[in-house]
Amino acid sequence: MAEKEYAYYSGCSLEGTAKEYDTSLRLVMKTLGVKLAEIPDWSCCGSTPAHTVDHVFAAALAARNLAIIEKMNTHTVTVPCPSCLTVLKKAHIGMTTDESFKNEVNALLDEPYEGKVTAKSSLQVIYEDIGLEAIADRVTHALPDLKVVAYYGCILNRPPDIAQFDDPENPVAMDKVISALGIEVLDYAFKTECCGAAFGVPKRAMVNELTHKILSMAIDVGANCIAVACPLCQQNLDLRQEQVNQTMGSSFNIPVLYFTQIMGLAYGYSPDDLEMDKLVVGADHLIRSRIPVEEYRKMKEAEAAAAKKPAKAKEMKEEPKETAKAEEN
Amino acid sequence: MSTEKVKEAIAKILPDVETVICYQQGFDGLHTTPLFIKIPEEINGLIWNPLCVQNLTSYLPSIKKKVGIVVKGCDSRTIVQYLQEGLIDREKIVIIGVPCTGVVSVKKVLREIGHQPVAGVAFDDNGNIVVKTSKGDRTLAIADVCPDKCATCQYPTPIVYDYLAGDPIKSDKPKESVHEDIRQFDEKTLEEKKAYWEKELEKCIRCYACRNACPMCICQDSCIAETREPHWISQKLSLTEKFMFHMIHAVHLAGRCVECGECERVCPMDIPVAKLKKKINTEMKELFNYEPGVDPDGKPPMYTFNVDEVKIKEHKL
Amino acid sequence: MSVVAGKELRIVGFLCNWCSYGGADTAGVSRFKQPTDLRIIKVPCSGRVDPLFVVRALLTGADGVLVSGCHPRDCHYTDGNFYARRRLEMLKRLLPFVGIDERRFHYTWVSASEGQKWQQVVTDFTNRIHQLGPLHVKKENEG
Amino acid sequence: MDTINLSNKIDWEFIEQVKEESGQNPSLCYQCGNCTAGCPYTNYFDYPVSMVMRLLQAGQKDTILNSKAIWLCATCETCTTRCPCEIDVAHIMDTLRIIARREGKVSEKDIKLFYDSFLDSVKQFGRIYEVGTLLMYNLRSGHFLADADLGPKVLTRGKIHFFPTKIKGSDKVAQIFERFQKKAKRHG
Amino acid sequence: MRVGVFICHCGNNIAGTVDVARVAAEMRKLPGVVYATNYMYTCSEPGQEEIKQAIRKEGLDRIVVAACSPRMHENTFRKTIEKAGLNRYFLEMANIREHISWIGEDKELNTNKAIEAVKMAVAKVMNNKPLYSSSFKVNKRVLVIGGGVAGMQAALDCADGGLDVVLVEKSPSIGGMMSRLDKTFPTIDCSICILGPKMVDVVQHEKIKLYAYSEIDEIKGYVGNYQIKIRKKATYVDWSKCTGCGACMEKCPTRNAYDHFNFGVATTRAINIPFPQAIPKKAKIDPEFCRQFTKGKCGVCAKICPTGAINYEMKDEIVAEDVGAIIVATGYGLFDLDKFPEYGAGRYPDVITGIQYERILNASGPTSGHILRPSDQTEPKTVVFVSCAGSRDKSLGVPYCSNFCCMYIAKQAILTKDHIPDSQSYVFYMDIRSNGKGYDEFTRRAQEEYGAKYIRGRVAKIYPKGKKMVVRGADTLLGTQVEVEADLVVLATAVISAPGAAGMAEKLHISYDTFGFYVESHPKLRPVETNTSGVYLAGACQGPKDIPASVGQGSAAASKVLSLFSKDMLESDPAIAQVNINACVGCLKCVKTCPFQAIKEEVLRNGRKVAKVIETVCAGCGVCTSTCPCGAIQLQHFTDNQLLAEVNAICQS
Repeated sequence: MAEKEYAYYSGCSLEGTAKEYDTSLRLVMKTLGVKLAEIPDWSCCGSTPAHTVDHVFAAALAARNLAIIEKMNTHTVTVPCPSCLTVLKKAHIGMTTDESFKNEVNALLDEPYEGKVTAKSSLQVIYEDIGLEAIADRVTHALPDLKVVAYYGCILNRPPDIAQFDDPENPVAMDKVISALGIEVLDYAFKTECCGAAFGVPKRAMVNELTHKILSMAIDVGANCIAVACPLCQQNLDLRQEQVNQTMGSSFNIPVLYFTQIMGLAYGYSPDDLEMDKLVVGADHLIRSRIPVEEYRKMKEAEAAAAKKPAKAKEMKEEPKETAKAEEN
Repeated sequence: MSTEKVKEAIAKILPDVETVICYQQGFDGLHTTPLFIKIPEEINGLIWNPLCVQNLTSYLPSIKKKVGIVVKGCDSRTIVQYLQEGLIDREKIVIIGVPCTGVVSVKKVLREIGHQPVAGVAFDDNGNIVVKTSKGDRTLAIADVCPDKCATCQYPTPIVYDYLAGDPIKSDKPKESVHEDIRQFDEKTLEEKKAYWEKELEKCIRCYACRNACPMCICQDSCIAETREPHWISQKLSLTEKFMFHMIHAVHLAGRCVECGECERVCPMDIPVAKLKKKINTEMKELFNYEPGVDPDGKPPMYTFNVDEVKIKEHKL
Repeated sequence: MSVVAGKELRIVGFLCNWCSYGGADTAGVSRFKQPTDLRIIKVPCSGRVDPLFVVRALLTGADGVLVSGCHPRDCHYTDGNFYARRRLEMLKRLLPFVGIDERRFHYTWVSASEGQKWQQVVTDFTNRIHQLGPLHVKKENEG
Repeated sequence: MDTINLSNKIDWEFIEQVKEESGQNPSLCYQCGNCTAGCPYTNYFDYPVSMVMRLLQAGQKDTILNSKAIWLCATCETCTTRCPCEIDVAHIMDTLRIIARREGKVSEKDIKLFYDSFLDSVKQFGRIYEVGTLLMYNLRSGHFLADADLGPKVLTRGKIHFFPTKIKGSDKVAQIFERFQKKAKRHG
Repeated sequence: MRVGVFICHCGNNIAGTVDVARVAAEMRKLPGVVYATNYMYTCSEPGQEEIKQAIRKEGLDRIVVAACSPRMHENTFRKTIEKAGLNRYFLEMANIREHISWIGEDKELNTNKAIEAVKMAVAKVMNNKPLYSSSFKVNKRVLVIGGGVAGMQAALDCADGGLDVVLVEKSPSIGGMMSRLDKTFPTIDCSICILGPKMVDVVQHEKIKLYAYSEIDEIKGYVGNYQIKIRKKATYVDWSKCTGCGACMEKCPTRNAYDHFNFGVATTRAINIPFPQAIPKKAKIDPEFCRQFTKGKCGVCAKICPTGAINYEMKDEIVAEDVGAIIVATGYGLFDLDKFPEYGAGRYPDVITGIQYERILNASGPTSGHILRPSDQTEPKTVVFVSCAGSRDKSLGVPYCSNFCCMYIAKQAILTKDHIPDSQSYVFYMDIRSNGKGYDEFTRRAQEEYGAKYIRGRVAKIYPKGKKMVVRGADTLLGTQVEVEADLVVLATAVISAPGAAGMAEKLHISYDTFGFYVESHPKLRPVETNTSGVYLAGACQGPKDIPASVGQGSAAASKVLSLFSKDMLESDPAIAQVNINACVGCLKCVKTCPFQAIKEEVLRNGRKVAKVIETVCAGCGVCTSTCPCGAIQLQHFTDNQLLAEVNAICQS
């Protein structure tokens, strides 16, 4: 298979608080045969704060990076952070659909952006470009204890006109990716509820409440692990869990993993490789059940064989019963 | 040379047909003119050489009886197109096809020899035409004095025939070359193109020779260029009316022009009238993958449609 | 003079009776404001529009020509607009070859209920023609 | 509540301004309330989103620009995604913040300060330097211990660098700031 | 030639933005125009009188009326000039209202445009020729497509009026949506109790020939003479033998077949009679579920059937019917739950649609009229109704109001309280639309007497929490977010056009709007006519409509057909193609392109081939005229010369 290549815009968070997202993503991409090309001297996309200043200014901070990517070999950039992704895509769409906006933005830049870059979230690349089959092919380990809910956060799929990926109300890409690893994924109604991370610092009471809602819904459906694709969500749900417990009187202790960390576990990387130690709420108890797929299969077969005989007898008994019942009616 | 083979073929079919249409020597060695053979004795009048340029098939739609006809590859396209349009009955035509390596443009030769009277013409074995005039012999490579259509000819062997006088020849011209001139012309700016046509069409004297020579101009006396019912154009000799006439000719030939080049051959004013039709042909090829006169079972694209047109995209404002 | 100098250009519209003429009526009934340049000729079907009408108009004084019919598949006469689509597309591709900007000729589909779309089509096409300016195919040689 | 005299208290210019800058037409809103219904922050807003839209339709400039709601919006795009009238509501909120900032009306000082600290870091280093941003924010806001409880957790796990990464082109990024400020000044 | 021009003010409609006097004055300058005037209301009785007077006094032989759209009044003025002795085709209209005065604001530009428009009309009328209709026989049978309440009403009225009716219904029973409803608003009448007798009338009427479980395959012809091909879909049960005893259904071992009649609230057998009152009461096999088809063996029903009616080899059958008019009553469709991902997109069993709830309420429904929620068959105590689930939602492509949801929600809230007295209903709404007789009182009763809580706002999200469904919405009047923990949620899903509506319109050559609803001839004055003569509309195929409106339209369409058939002969439109045999060169390209096969080859006595138009078949599209290279075939009233005259009038002035 020819190696796929993408420009890689990690974003500021992945250099700091979300280092483990960066590390695990790089490992997973390597396993899947994807080359991530570094973007020379990239800068911050401007994120939400820039958008409170001016539309053109905000687009310019993002477009500086797009202009750099445009000069690279590949014109497709993959972005793990949904916030960066939205900002880059908004700038791109604004500049490619409105000529005067483009000119205004380019006036603030040293190198103009011409509009040739396609930005995709890392989840989208894994789900669409690589595909579930290839994802499943590389699994080496089973994680039988994991019961995951996939939490996408508010802006990975929104607004649909910008995201152009998956369903904005009930996205399924992450669910399917994790399912493809052979891991149990539970239906979860709060996949896209906002956790409030953007206000983590200045409005902590508010954020704690929102986070509480999301965590309790996960517990309600029986999950023991939350998978995320956003550094801000992860930080919020994981780091603030204790803060939430204190302010809201709850007792959550549910690990919040990047979906790439979960993939890494299924691909046989060690917890250290995946920097699992950076989690505030540890996941060691879940990882302990990890077992090579081959062994797991044998184990299951043995279990099934043991259960088979009585089950079959039951089946045989039931069938005539049903016909009899049908005739009664 | 295939002359003998053509004669043989004519002799063979003559009992079965009323007339065989072919070529004979014209008023000088450079010109040929149609020959209608009804009895075997007339076969000797036939000539066959690269000066047999006319597209004789134009006679076919108006002839009721069974006839034989001698055609080159290019001429055969007209027959195919007639068949597609139901204008002739295949049963009533016996086709003697002659593979052709290219004909001679009399206009080009005359230009080369400075329009002197021609005393005689000969062809050598190296693909040259030797023109004798009072000022001596002039040897010209046929490839240099052929009509433009021969330079990109894709069908040196007739597409339909009952008898083939000679061995089939395959075209050695690349397919893309056929519409290269159109592509190149299209690259000019709108202003250049407009100026070009204004200059060219201004020359038109509305003699209708192009129309009369065109095998696909089937309207004959009913041509709307000369009626008042309907009154599409006036008889005024203005550029607008000249332009209109040529647009009518082009639009009426849309998806039908077999590129025989007769219109240009006969134009006394040297107007590149075939170009407009060829342009439409390029588009027909692109839009409907249709080429007039090559497939007897084809359907002229303007008289049919697809519910979903793959190549026609809705135009945005 | 047929156009108000400096304000209008000459735009001829061929509208099929069943869909687009009705659409223009709907736009009118709804009072959807439109530029005034367009002059409408009613035809029963877009399939009635001989491409030569368009040529004639462009050669004799129109700066733009608009043809509008029923949406494909919705033709009142079943197939008329299918023929129109082929003929008009052919013309659209021929025009630039003779030096006439193909943007001066537009064909589209507007149904009787699409008053708003009609307003948009007229407004956009008129703006386009104004951007292109007047077309003169050697008027000085007339006469 | 005061009676609003609609004859002279509708700020038509403001409506036009928002329309122009956001590219959205507030008249499309028919007040179904779907934005409010889905907004995760409604509980903290002084005016729910649908009310902000209504105030905008009524041209109540001061009320809007002084509201907390426009600063508490996190641009989570839920409203935009669900609006049946296809209004990009989040973008309108964005625009209202921009106008408020321009007019020096900031009802949520902390949020603005946080944003400013963030942007300062971008201007200085080209990227976000998380410790610096937090410290700067704490200094400016006077909340010296904001999220201090989280500090040890973060630090012990090596999640934050103590030193900023400064990119080579940080001056180029700073230039974007400067050009923008110049342009903003020119346009008053 | 003496042309008279009449410019209408249309009150202020035209005169407000067009200087009509100036238009008239300009017209007087035109060669050929001998008379031009302007008048307040040209279409009025005195206005028409003035035209007639002028024709007589001034000896006018061609008339141009500049007024509203010819689609409005062309016929009026044609009759006017005919009364004054002129051929009706010597009239041209210039549309200076819809196309000019109503859409342009600048009076000077409008006036100039009007002058031009009238000039064009004058140029055309001078090229007009007298045309004469011929008459043809009418086949006085009518086809009604769709056996819902509107179609049934139309069929009964036509049949009672003495016409032979062919009624085609695509599902196995007539009755349509109404047969699924429990009660009707605002009277709370039992729906099937009032519809049932009508259904029986239909099947027993000697003038009505019913094709149930059949679809229209092909429609050819024109008003007075349509040829219809009807596809009788294979039921795998010989209906001539089936007595409707239901033995097969009882014994059928497949119990999980999708129940179309109950909208999937319950399942049914692979062989089934859709509901007890079905008409015809005959069984049919659903091969998607039947084991004989899916597994190749079973045969239980064939063994059990006392009359040996089962035939697994049955194939679709095509039958031909000739009729003179068609009434289209194909009804509507409903949005599926999958349109609402934020409401679970069908993942949550206790979020259902209004029509499904209707089946749950119904005594002959799957729960025998006990309200039990689908997930666990328990009685819901809190029921939330969400109106406008898709309606008035541009983002879902349904910007229009679905017309009757407000009313049936009120009804369902009332019925819920009736069934479960200790229940509480909540209704999320944007506006309450209840503008029929007794309707508003009804929605008030739901609130005042039955205690339904009406909450003004949309619902943003529905999600499960334990056994409850949490409905999160807004109360815009309170200005807050609100949540209801519900046992059952009912979505009033949007009314959309019937599946296949567009395809049917194409077969009928009628137009439909962006949403697939059929377009009437005139929104005010010709509400059941279409632009294709002989085709009429009834019921919700034209737009969302409640029962009384549908029934009313059914009757209206029937009366249109009865009046059409009151004459034995119809007049043909003479604006058809005509061949000038002197100019025709016999290339017969027109034969190839004619959409109606209305042109054939004719051999003249001298042996020359020419084209010949079959007058009764030609529909007047003019495709032939633009195909003919020599202009020999001309569509009358839209000839090359007539259209060229218009082009020249604009381009060469």
